[in-house]
Amino acid sequence: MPTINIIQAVNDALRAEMKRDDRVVIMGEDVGKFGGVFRATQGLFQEFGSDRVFDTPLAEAGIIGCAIGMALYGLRPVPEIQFVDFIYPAFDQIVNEAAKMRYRSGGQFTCPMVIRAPSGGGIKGGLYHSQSPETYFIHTAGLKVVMPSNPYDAKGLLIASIRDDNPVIFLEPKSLYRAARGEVPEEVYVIELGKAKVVREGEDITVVTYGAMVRVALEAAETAAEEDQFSVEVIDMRTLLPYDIDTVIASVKKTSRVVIVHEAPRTCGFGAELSATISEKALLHLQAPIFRVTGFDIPFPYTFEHHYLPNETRILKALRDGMDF
Amino acid sequence: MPTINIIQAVNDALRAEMKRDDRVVIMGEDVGKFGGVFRATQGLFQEFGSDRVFDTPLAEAGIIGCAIGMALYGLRPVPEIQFVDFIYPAFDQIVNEAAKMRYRSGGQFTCPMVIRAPSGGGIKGGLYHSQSPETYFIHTAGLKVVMPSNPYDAKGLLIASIRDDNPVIFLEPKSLYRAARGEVPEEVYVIELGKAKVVREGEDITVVTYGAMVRVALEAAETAAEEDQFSVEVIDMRTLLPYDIDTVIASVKKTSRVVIVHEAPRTCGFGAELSATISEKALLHLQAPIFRVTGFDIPFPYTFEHHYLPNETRILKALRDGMDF
Amino acid sequence: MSEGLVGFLDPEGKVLKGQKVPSLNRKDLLRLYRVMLLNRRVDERMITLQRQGRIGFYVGSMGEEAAIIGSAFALKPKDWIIPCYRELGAALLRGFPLFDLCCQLFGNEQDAIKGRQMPNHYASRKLRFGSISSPVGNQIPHATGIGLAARLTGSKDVALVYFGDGATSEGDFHVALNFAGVYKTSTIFLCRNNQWAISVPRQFQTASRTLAEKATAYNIEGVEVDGNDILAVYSVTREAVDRARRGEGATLIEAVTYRQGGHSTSDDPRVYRDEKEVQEWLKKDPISRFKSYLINDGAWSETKDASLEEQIKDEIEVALKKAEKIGPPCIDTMFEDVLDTVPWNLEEQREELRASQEYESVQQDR
Amino acid sequence: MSEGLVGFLDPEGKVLKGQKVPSLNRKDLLRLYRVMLLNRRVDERMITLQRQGRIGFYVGSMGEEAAIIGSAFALKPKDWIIPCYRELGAALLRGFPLFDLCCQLFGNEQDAIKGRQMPNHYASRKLRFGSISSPVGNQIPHATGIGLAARLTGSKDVALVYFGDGATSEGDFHVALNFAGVYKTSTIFLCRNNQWAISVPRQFQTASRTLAEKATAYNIEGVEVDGNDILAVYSVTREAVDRARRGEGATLIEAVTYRQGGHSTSDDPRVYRDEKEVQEWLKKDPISRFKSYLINDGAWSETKDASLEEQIKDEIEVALKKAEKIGPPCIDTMFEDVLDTVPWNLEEQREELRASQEYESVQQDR
Ligand SMILES: Cc1ncc(C[n+]2csc(CCOP(=O)(O)OP(=O)(O)O)c2C)c(N)n1
Ligand SMILES: Cc1ncc(C[n+]2csc(CCOP(=O)(O)OP(=O)(O)O)c2C)c(N)n1
Ligand SMILES: [Mg+2]
Ligand SMILES: [Mg+2]
Repeated sequence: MPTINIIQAVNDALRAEMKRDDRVVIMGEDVGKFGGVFRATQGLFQEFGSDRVFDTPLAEAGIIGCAIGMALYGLRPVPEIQFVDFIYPAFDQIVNEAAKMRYRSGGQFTCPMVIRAPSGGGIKGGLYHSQSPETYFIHTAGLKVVMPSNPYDAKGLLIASIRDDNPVIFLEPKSLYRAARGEVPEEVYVIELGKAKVVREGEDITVVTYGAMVRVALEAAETAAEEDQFSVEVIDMRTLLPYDIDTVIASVKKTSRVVIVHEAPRTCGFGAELSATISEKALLHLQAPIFRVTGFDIPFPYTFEHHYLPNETRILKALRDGMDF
Repeated sequence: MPTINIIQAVNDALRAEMKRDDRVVIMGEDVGKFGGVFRATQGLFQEFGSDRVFDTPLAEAGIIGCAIGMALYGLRPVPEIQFVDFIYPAFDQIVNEAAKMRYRSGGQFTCPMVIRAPSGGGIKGGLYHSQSPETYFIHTAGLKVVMPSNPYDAKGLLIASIRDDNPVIFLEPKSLYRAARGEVPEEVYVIELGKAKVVREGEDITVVTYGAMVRVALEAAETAAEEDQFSVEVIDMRTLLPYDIDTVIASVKKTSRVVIVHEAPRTCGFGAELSATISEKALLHLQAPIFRVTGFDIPFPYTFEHHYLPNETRILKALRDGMDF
Repeated sequence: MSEGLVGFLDPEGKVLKGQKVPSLNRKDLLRLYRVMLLNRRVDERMITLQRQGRIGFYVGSMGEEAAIIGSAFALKPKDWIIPCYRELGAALLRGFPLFDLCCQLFGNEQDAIKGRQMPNHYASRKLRFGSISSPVGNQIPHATGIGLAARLTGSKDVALVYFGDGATSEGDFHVALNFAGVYKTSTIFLCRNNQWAISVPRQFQTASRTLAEKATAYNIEGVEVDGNDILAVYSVTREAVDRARRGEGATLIEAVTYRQGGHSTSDDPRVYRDEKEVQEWLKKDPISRFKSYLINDGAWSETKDASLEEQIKDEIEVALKKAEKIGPPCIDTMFEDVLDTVPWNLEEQREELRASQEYESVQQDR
Repeated sequence: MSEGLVGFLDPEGKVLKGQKVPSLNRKDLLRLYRVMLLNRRVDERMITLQRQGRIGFYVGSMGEEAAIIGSAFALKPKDWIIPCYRELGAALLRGFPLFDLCCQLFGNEQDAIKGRQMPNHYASRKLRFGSISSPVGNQIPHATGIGLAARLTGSKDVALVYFGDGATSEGDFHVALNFAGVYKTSTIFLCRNNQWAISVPRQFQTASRTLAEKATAYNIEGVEVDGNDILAVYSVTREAVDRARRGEGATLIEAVTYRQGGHSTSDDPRVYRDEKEVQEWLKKDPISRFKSYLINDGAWSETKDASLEEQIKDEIEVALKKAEKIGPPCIDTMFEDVLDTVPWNLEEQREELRASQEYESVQQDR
């Protein structure tokens, strides 16, 4: 099995699905000849031609608005938003149109499409190349929201997203694009949406996280095992909407302690939902308050990006606080 | 003291601030000669002229984008978005520009403005005239978010918002526009932002809510008092960001049981944040799980609007479940 | 960009000097007339119904029937229509049943969209008539996307999208036309310039001399047509459709017309607009103009008209009566179609609602 | 809409037949030249710095100096500049200190924006030079708002906003120009058409013949100017400013120019564009052209030029050296300026961060 990174896994998945299904069409700023600013679509224009992979004018509302029309017509567009920080001009198209099309038409019209966008911090991008806006989409009924943490999942989840009949926001942790490497089968495979994965089994406390924070959580878990001799279970949510409540609750019932970790700002972040729901469903199993280790409620800063992002120390501290409670 | 409704209170506040401060300018679709589709700006065009109150072309991004420029220049724009459901074309201007202007310029530039918008259901408006999107703004650092539940608060909060130096999203519960009436002083007064109000004192269980749900919660509280002989404290949050944690926690410590009520969809709604934060700060005081009574995670439906909206029964049931736990 | 307003008929329905009307056979002419009249009578009836409190809301298209029906008539059934909210005429022309309309207005159990939207927000996949939504202008890029998808897949289908003068101000208008220009999509942008966006008159919407000339900015065709002259509207749309099918790209058509009524049943235009203006435009009414043309032409008569009126009235009453009897959809449907399958959170919430309803009835029985 | 491209100088800096250059005194001419050269040398230096890993990112404006500096020169100091991210020249012309620039590039403690943004995203309230942000085009409506506010308050201030050819595709471009047309705001829309939006060439950005002609859609003035001819850019902008001050409304200026370098230091244009095209445009370089003009005119010489080069080099090194020594801002500043005061949640989070840092150092001491 070749060892590849997330960008290559994304590229792989796109190529595979374009081969399998000629309704799949890629569009976005600089995705054509250039292959995308992160090179996720590299070689696809050359392989599939300008009717399947094409550059768009610089207008996110146009990209998503057109993609909706294309999906209505029967295509399977996979638009790229160059950075998720620039998705807001298309926000109306996503939340008022794509997300509500099936419902409002009584199921007559649907918008299957995958909106791919690099997300999150860690590349010294400051306010506008680092945002983690998943809450905006998780709060929007009618969407699915997916975020892989490694190349294997990236490929399987992206293929599943393209085959899914709903509009999917596919967030790619850009700090891991080249940093996360792993073995990925050359064959096509699917990772079912809506299923979390226990990426580290543990008995004493559960970390619920996703995206780039999975690695950081795993490191903290290792340290805790070595230095403190307690055992941390780490759950990678993978799909954020609809999310896998069963896996989370099963783990909480086992460990009875929870730390939630994400890059996005805290207030009304996905951690809030997880915390509230865990309390609703498993309050009597909890032996400690649920801790949230998250980005702060500020715009994403440039110089202090590594103070903004949850790091091993902050997670470890929460784990120990949770254990000591 | 005259008895007026929320529309009149809003109109009152706007007039008072326009008289006091000639930097205050009103703009929006149909707000001029017509006085707004809900008549909130009625008479202001006639009184202050077209340089202070004017209709805009039909483009929310233009309304907010221009208002930002006007605020940078030194005016105090109070743009109206006709229904908050139509705010999304301006989403980028709000979250990427207005909310981040102060931070990203190191405090050099600011965007004081109040974006007024009718919000919520109850008028048979279906998917696009009923939304409660406050989460999108509560999750956005750099904004304040305000929502009154009665005419007295509407006037005082709106005046405070106009005088505030930050961009404020001022959500008006449209189902109460004419339905909620109350005594309102003719004089100018201010209700400090960031302060919740205990609108009903109680000992046994706390309801945290805001906007149109305050009334419904109060009715449920009365019923509980009569039929079940337990005493419900009801908190009207009034400001949703930054919200008044002290009032909430003080009440929870007293009652040790909590029900959160809002119209907005549940997943990542403001209730999730309240629930998570209450658990973090007062877990050991809680005698029951925190219950959320909210709109469902679906687009706002037309025929079943009254099944979608939290009603007295659903709140009462949660109160009793909370008490019985 | 074509120059000047295209028009064939004068307000009395006489062919203007030097103009040649498109050659349509009598059957088609009468079909057009019938749909126009039906559209008008449905609008009037439903506005009354709203006043009686039997439906919650209604948006009529009085005065704009020629712009709507004439343009839709230029399409083939396989072509797509992406509507705004005033294009009942286009739906009726395609065969959207009055009964289905009424069910939608009541939001009842037979409503194809399951009572989910406000009145006038119907949809018909079968008729390739898009799903109406309320946000102004955000449907326009969808038609660009459809026109693009057609081109990419080698089909000859075109998309016709409707919107008002107000919608030209939205960013979505701009991006839609710009993409259409770049990709030469098979899209017809039909702007019903009815002079008003609720209370805002056309001249405060944009400073441009005409709306059609905005086409220049995208290097697509722009045409200004007398929107109260159904033959002229049909003719320019037909040309645009033919151009699109030949792969020559998109067209912006400005149909100059007038919103005779209020914006919707929630609106009272007397507050903001001059009754004299309305009276002037009533003289140019598209239906009476076309009727005169047909009578002048020998294709129609007052007697026939009277019996058509009767027929239409009956049709409407039959549909209404049948629809009004039908109850609401099953409450469970409220949780369906959010996604293709019902996720766990909605299953739970459906149970929660059921439980609260049972609870309510138990409470009431106490 | 004016017809044709305005230009005074040929690529060798000779005045074109039949053209009259604007009468500027020598001091102004040399000031313009100085700022252009400074701009170019700063860009080159900072790109090297980025390659050395001493700053994280840089966006240069090589080739576009005439478009940027010529237009800014048409303003009074009280007028507003709303920048995109390539207008260092306009900031320098206004007196933005090199030291301040360097502090921003390092995001250090003396950075006026407290290390919060990527390099090149400075702001100066004092200079009425707006806060740079990254999203393309969303600054354009701000300039409409400023131009409108000026009009509403009876001031003669104008706003000049910069953006690229790519930005004309965004909805915000459309709404900004449309509002400007309706309200006749005192706004100059300066489009640097540098032929590329990252890898997307101008002709795939929009099908319109020129970008200037998009002005028609809003009934504002539209002018196309040789963006590599600083005197022509100054002249058309000056006319636009005068028109605005007379209350005659907004102007769209398309400055036709070229992005000689990569989009930014993150980009490698060789992957997508033809080196021949670059070479053609290098012949039209705005700085060497203006230098030739000045030398022809007797206002400048190679000797003076050499000493100016030295001066500039020193200036840059001094500023750089001083700035590079300064440490990062105080971490607490991270939580300031979100709102006018620090709310409770940020106070808690500040404490949380402090606690975790203490925790970390305790851990390390263990
Ligand atoms: C994005 C958005 N903003 C505002 C509204 C409220 N609104 C509904 S219709 C309308 C006027 C539309 O005018 P126009 O486009 O000319 O269409 P017409 O109603 O005249 O057919 C407005 C402002 C809306 N529905 N959507
Ligand atoms: C809304 C938005 N979309 C995408 C981007 C990514 N991006 C940054 S610059 C750029 C190209 C801009 O081209 P143009 O407007 O011509 O300006 P230029 O860089 O050529 O000066 C793109 C696509 C962005 N910053 N903002
Ligand atoms: Mg109109
Ligand atoms: Mg460019």
